[in-house]
Amino acid sequence: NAARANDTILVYAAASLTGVMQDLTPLWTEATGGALKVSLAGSSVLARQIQQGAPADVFISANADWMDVLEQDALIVGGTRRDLVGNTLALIAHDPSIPAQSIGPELDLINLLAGGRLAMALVDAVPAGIYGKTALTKLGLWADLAPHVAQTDNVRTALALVASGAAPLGIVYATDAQAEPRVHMIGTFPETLHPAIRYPAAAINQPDPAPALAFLNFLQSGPARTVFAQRGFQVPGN
Amino acid sequence: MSVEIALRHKQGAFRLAVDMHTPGGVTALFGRSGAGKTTVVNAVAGLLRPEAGRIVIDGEVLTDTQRGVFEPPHRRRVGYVFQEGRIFPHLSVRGNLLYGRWFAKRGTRGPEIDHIVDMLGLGKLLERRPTALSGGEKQRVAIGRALLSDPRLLLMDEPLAALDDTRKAQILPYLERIRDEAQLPILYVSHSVAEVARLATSVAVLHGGSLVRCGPVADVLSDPSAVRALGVREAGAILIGRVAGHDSDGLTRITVSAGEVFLPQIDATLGSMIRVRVEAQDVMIAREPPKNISALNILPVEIIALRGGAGPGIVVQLGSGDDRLLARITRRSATALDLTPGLQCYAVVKSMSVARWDVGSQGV
Amino acid sequence: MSVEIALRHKQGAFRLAVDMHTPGGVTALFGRSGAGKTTVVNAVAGLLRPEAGRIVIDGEVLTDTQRGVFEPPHRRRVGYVFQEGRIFPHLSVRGNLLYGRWFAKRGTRGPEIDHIVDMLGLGKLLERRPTALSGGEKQRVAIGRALLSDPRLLLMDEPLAALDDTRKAQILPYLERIRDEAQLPILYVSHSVAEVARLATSVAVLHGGSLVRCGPVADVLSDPSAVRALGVREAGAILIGRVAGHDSDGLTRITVSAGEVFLPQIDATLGSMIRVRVEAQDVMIAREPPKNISALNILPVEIIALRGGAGPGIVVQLGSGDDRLLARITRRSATALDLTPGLQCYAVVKSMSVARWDVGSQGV
Amino acid sequence: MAGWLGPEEWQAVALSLRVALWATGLSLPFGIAVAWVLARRDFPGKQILNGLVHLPLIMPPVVTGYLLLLTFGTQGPVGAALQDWFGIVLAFRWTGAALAAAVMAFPLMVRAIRLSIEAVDPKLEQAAGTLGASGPWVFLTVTLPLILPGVLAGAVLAFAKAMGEFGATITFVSNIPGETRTLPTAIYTFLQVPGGESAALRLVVISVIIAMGALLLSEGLATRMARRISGA
Amino acid sequence: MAGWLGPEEWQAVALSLRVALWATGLSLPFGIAVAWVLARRDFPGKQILNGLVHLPLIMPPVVTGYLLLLTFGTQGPVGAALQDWFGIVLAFRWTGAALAAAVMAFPLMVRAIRLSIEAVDPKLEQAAGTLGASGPWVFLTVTLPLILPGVLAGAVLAFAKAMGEFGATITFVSNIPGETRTLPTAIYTFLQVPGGESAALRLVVISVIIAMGALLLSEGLATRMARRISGA
Ligand SMILES: Nc1ncnc2c1ncn2[C@@H]1O[C@H](COP(=O)(O)OP(=O)(O)OP(=O)(O)O)[C@@H](O)[C@H]1O
Ligand SMILES: Nc1ncnc2c1ncn2[C@@H]1O[C@H](COP(=O)(O)OP(=O)(O)OP(=O)(O)O)[C@@H](O)[C@H]1O
Ligand SMILES: [Mg+2]
Ligand SMILES: [Mg+2]
Repeated sequence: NAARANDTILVYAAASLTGVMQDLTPLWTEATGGALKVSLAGSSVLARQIQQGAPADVFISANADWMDVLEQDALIVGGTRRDLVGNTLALIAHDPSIPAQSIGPELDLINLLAGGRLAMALVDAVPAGIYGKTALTKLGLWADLAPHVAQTDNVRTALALVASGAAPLGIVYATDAQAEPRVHMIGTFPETLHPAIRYPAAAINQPDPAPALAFLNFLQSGPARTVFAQRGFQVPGN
Repeated sequence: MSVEIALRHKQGAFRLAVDMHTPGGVTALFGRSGAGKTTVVNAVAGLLRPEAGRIVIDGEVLTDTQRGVFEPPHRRRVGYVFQEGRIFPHLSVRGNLLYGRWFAKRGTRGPEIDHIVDMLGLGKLLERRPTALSGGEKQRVAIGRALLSDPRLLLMDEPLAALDDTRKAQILPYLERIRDEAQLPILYVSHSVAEVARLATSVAVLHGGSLVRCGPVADVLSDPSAVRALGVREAGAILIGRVAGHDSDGLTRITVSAGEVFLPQIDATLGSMIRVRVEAQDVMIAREPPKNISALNILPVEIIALRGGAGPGIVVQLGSGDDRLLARITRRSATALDLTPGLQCYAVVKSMSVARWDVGSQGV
Repeated sequence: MSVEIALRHKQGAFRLAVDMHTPGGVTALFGRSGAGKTTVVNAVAGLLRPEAGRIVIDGEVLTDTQRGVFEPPHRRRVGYVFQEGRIFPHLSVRGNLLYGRWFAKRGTRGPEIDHIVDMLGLGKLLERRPTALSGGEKQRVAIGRALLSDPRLLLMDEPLAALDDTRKAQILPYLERIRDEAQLPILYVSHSVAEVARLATSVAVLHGGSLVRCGPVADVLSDPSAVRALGVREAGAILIGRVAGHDSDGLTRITVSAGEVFLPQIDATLGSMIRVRVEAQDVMIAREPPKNISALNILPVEIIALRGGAGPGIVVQLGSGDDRLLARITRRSATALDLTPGLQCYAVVKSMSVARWDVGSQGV
Repeated sequence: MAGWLGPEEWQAVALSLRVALWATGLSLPFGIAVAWVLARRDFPGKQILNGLVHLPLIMPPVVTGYLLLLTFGTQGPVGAALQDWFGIVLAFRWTGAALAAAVMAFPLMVRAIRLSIEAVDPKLEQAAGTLGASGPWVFLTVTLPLILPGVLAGAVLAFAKAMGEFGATITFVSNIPGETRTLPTAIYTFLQVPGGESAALRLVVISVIIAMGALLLSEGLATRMARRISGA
Repeated sequence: MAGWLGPEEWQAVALSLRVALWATGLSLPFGIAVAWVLARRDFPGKQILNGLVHLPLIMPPVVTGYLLLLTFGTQGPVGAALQDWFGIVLAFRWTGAALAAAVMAFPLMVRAIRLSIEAVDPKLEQAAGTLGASGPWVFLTVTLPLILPGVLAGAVLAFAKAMGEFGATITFVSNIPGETRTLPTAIYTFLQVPGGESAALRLVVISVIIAMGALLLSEGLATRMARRISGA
C-alpha cells in the first residue's frame, strides 16, 4: 500500500488540529527519522473512511462520538484510545470596543449582536457547535438566541465570519480565537456548561500497529505537549 | 428609378470589380456559376461590406465606402429571395410569409397575402413547418416572404430555378406587374435567358468578377457578340409592338415596325405596348415569301451583318423596320441562299415559337 | 438492367402511391413541385422507409416491406445528388469529392477524379472550404461526390438546376456516357424536358403523389395527351437516326426512317445511332416543299392526328417513316392549309433548331 | 409522505426550491446575454469575461463563498451599496443563498446557451435582417426561438446545480433554519453525526426526485420544441 | 516562482494536474458515447440514464463522495471487484481522486457534447450513409469532426471542474499529502490553520491560472475549428 511506506505513518486528524499537525511533522521526523503524513478533514469524514478500510494508522477525532463508533466497530486497537488534549469555547467579537463579558445567565447576547448574527459551527452536527448550543441551553439563553445564530459547516468558517465582520460575535474554540488577529475574545465558557471538549486518539487496526503506538506515545511526549500548548490547547497535567 | 452599383471587393482568390448603372426596372444579372452574381446581390442587401464601392438605389445611397455610408440591412428594405431559401425553421409557412410584415412601416400595406399565397400555391401549406416542405415549396415560401415584406427593392437570386414551368408561368406575370405598376426595382439573377428576356429592363453580364456587358435588354440580347457570353442557344432579339387586335381564333395581332405578327392570344389590352422575344434559332430566312406553310409570321427584312464562328452555324443580324432580329442558320444555307449584307429577304417565324414566356408587357 | 419501384407511403397530408417498372437506363421523374419526386428518390436511397413497398434495382431487392427486407443506405451503393447539396462543411472540396472513395469496394476504381474535376470545373477549388463556394459550385461538388463514390445506381434530384447552360452542356454528355458505357441506372429528377429528352430512357410523370404516366421516353414525349402534363411548351418527339456522314461545312448527315436530316456537327462516330429531339414548336408544316429558305430539313410526312385544346394552337401528330413527329401550329394555319388526317405533306425543321442538347447518343 | 419528513425538513425542501428557482430564473437573462456576447462578439477583454464566468467552476466552492462574503456581505463594497441604495440584503438571507447558487451555476448555464447560439446559422439571422428586423428583433424572433432547447438545457443544469450547491452557500450565508438552511446543508448536518445517514438519505432522495422532475420536464419540453422545428 | 510555493504545494499542483487530466481524458470517450446515445437514440430507460448522469450535479458533493466510498472503497462491491480482478485500487489513491473528479464533471461534459450533437444536421449524416459510410464511420467522419468544438467545450468544462473539485474528493479519498491532496484540498487545509489564508490564496491563484490557460487554449482551438468550418 503506497500510502503506507515502511517508515511512514499516516495519521487521520480532525481539521481543527491542522496547525498542530503541521508543527509536529518535523518534530516526529527529527525524533524518529520516519515520515509523517496527515490527512486532515472533518471527523465524520475521516471516521467513515476508516470504516471503509482507509489505511490510517492513527485517528485523532475532535469529539468522542466518532471514536465511539470506531471502537464499537472494533476498528481501533484495544487499549490504545486516549484523550490527548482539551479545548475551551470562546466568545469572540469583531469589534475591539466590545468589552469582556462574563459568561452567565445574565449575558445579553442579543443586545450585543445589535441585529447581527452569532456565528457558530453547525449546532447539531459539528462538535464546536454542539458544545456551544449545550452551554447556551444550560444558561437558558438558547431559545431566544437560536433565531440569531448563523451556523457554518466548520468552526473555521464561523471564525472567518467574525474576522471579516460579517457577524459581530461568534463562538469558536479558544485555539482558533487566539490565532486570529481580527477577532478578540470577550469571554470563555466554563467547562461546567458543556461536556468536556476532548480530542481522543487511537491506533487503527493495521497489520503492524507498532508505529502507531510509537506515534501515540510521541503525542503525549514533552515536545508534543509544548506544541499543543502553544496552539492554545489544554494539555492534561500541564 | 435608377440603380447604381460600383463595387471592388476581394473574397479569397476571387476579385469582384463591377461598375454598373441601370435605369431601374428589372436588372438581370447574368453569368456563369461563380461569376460573382450572389456577391453583388449580397452587397446590395448590405450583407457584404465591400472594400470599396458605392450603391445607390433611386437616389438613396445605401453604401458609400468613401463617405463611410453603410446602411444596415434592416434599414434597406430589400426583399431578398436567397439562392438557398433560408426559411425560418421555427416558424410555420404563414409565420415565414408574415415575418417581414412585423417590421414593415405601418400604413404601407404591400401586397395582399391571399393573393401571394394563391399565386404561389401555398394555400394548403400555411400551417406546415418548413422541414415538411419539398424543395420547390420552400423556394416558393422564400419568394412569398420577400414579396410580402413590402420592400423598396427586390433581390432575387435564381428564384425560379427549382420550380416547374407551370408555376414559373404563374409567377412571372406577377413580377412583371411589380416592375410596371409598383415601379419596384428588381435585381434578378437567373441562368434562363427566357426569364431574363421577359422581365429584364437591363442586363448585366458578369464573368469572373468583372462586368463584361451592361445595357438595355434589347441591345444586349440582339448583339451577336453577346451571343457567346449568353451561350449559343440563347441568342435572340426583342421586338417592341402594339397590340392591334384579338382575333376570334385566339391569335393576337401585333403591329411591329416592319408589319404585323401573330401570337397566341396574350393577356394585354388593345393598344398596349408589349415586347416579344424571338430566339435566333426560331428565325428562318427565305429569299421569297414562302407559301402554303404553317408559319404565319413572315416579315420583310434586310440583312445587316453575318457573323460566324468556328462552328457550322452563323448569326445573321436582320433589320426589320426599326427593330433588329437575329437568325441562327447554317453556313450551308447562307451559301445556298447567297446571303450578303444589304440583301432584302424574308424572316419566317412560326407564331407558336414565340412562346408565352417570351412575351412580356413592355416596362420602362 | 431494370428498375422496379412500388411504394405506398403517407407523409403528413401527402399520400404517395407509385408503381413503376422501367427497363433501367435513365428513368426521368417528372412532375410539379410537391408531386413527390424527392420522396420517391429518398425511398430508393433507403432514407425513407415506406409504409409498404418494394424496390428492386437490377434484380437486387433493396426494400421489400412484405418480406421485411430493408437494406441500409450505406449498403445500397447509390450515388445521391441531393436537391440541397448537403456538402460536408468540415471537409475541403477535395475531401468531399473523395469521401465516397473511402468506402468504395477495393479494386473497383470508379471514374478518375481528375476527369470529374475537369468536367465540373472544380480544379481551382479543390482546397476550398464549402462555405467559400457559390451556389453552383456547391452543386457541382455534390455531383462530383456522387459520381466518384463508385455507385451502382445514381440518384440525381435536379442536379443541374443551379448551373449555367455552358456547364450543363459539359455534364450531360458525361451522364450519357455513364448511361451507355457504364450501364449505370440513373433516377433523374428534372423540370427541364430538354434534359429529360436527351438523357432519359423512360419517363415517369408524378402528380400529387400518383403516377400519371410511365413509359419509354419517345412514347411519353410524342404523346400529345402527355403534352399537358409536361407543360405546353415542352412537347416534342424523338427521332432515332444513324450518323451517315460529317460534311466539310460542319454539318452531320443523319439517316432517319423517312429520309435525311442535317444537324450541326455532333460528336458521334459514323454509323452510330443517335436520337434527336424535335420540339413540337420547331416543326412547321408545308403542303409543298418550300424553296429558297434557310431551313435544311424537310421531311415528307403523313398527318396522323390533330389535337386541339381551348387555345389557339393545336398539336399535329405526324408519321415520318417509322418515327413520329409532333408539330404545334396555330388553328388558323391548320385551317388555311386544310390539314386532315391522312394528308401527305412536309415537315420543315430548321436544322439549327435541333439544339445541341437535344441530341443524345442512343442508349438502351 | 408528510409524516416521512419533519416540518424542519419540509422547510428545507421548500427553501431549496425557492432558492434554486430564483437563482435559475434571475440568472437566465444574464446567462443568455453573456452567452450571446461570448458567442457572437469579439472585443478586447472577451477572454477575461470568459474566464470570470468560469471562475466559480475552478475555485473550490468555499473560496467562492468566501469571496462572495467579502464582496456581498454587509461589510463588503457591493453588499453595503446594495443595502444602502436598494435595501437589498444578501448576507445570511435566502436571497444570498440564491446568489451563491446562481454564481456557482452560472458557468454551466452560459456554456449550454453559448453552444446553442454558436449552432444557429447566421444566415438565418441575416435573412431576418433583410426582412427589416434590427439586431434586438433578430435576436428575439430568430435566435432566441432557435436556441430555446439550449436555454432550457442551461436552465435545468443551473437548477440542478442550485439544488445541490453546498460549499459556497454555507460559507456565504451560513445555515439559518428557515432562512438559509437548504437541502444540502441539512444533508450535511445529518452526515456529521454518527447514525445520521438514513435521515440524510431521505433528503437526498427528495432532492433527487425534485431535480429529476425538472430534468424530465425539460427533456419533454426540449423534445417538443425540437420536434416543432424538425417537423417530425 | 519555485520559491513562492513549497515542495508540498508543488506536489499538490502536480497532483491536481494529473488528476484533472486523467479525469478528463478517460471520461471523454464515455462522455461522447453517452451524449450520442442521449442525443440520437430512443430507448426505454433513456431518462434513467439521463438522470444518472446528472446525479452528481444534483446531490451535494459530500453525498457523491460518500456513495463513491461505499461503492468503490476497498470494502465496496465495485472497489473490491476491481481490486481482485484488475488490481486497480481507487480508494485513498490519486486514481480515486481522478474518479471523483470525473464523476463530478461528467454531467457538464455530457451536456456540452450532447448539445453539439443535437446541432448536427442529420441530413449530412444521411448523405454520408448514401456514400457508403456505416453508422460508426458516419460518426467518425462526419459527426465527430462537426462536434469537435463542443467536445472541446465539454472537455475544458470537465477539466476546470476537476481542478476545482473538493467535496467528493475529500470524502472519497481523504486528504493525504502526495497522494490525494489536490489543490482544492490543500486550499482547505490551509484555511484550517490560523493565518493560512495567504498560502491558500496562492494556491487559488495557481489553480485559476492553470484552468484559465486551459480555457484560453480551448477557446483558441475552437475558434480555429469553427473558422475552418465556416471558411472565414
Ligand atoms: N416531413 C414531411 N411531412 C409532411 N409532408 C411532407 C414532408 N416532406 C415532404 N412533404 C410533402 O410531401 C410532398 C412531396 O414532397 P417531395 O419533396 O417529394 O416533392 P418534390 O416532388 O420533390 O417537389 P419539389 O420539386 O418541390 O422538390 C410535398 O407536398 C410536401 O409538402
Ligand atoms: N467566403 C468566400 N471566400 C472565398 N471565396 C468565395 C467566398 N464566397 C464565394 N467565393 C467565391 O467568389 C466567387 C463568386 O461567388 P458568387 O457566390 O458571387 O457566385 P455566383 O455568381 O452567385 O455563382 P452561382 O451561380 O454558382 O451561384 C466564386 O468563385 C466563389 O468561389
Ligand atoms: Mg450565386
Ligand atoms: Mg424535391
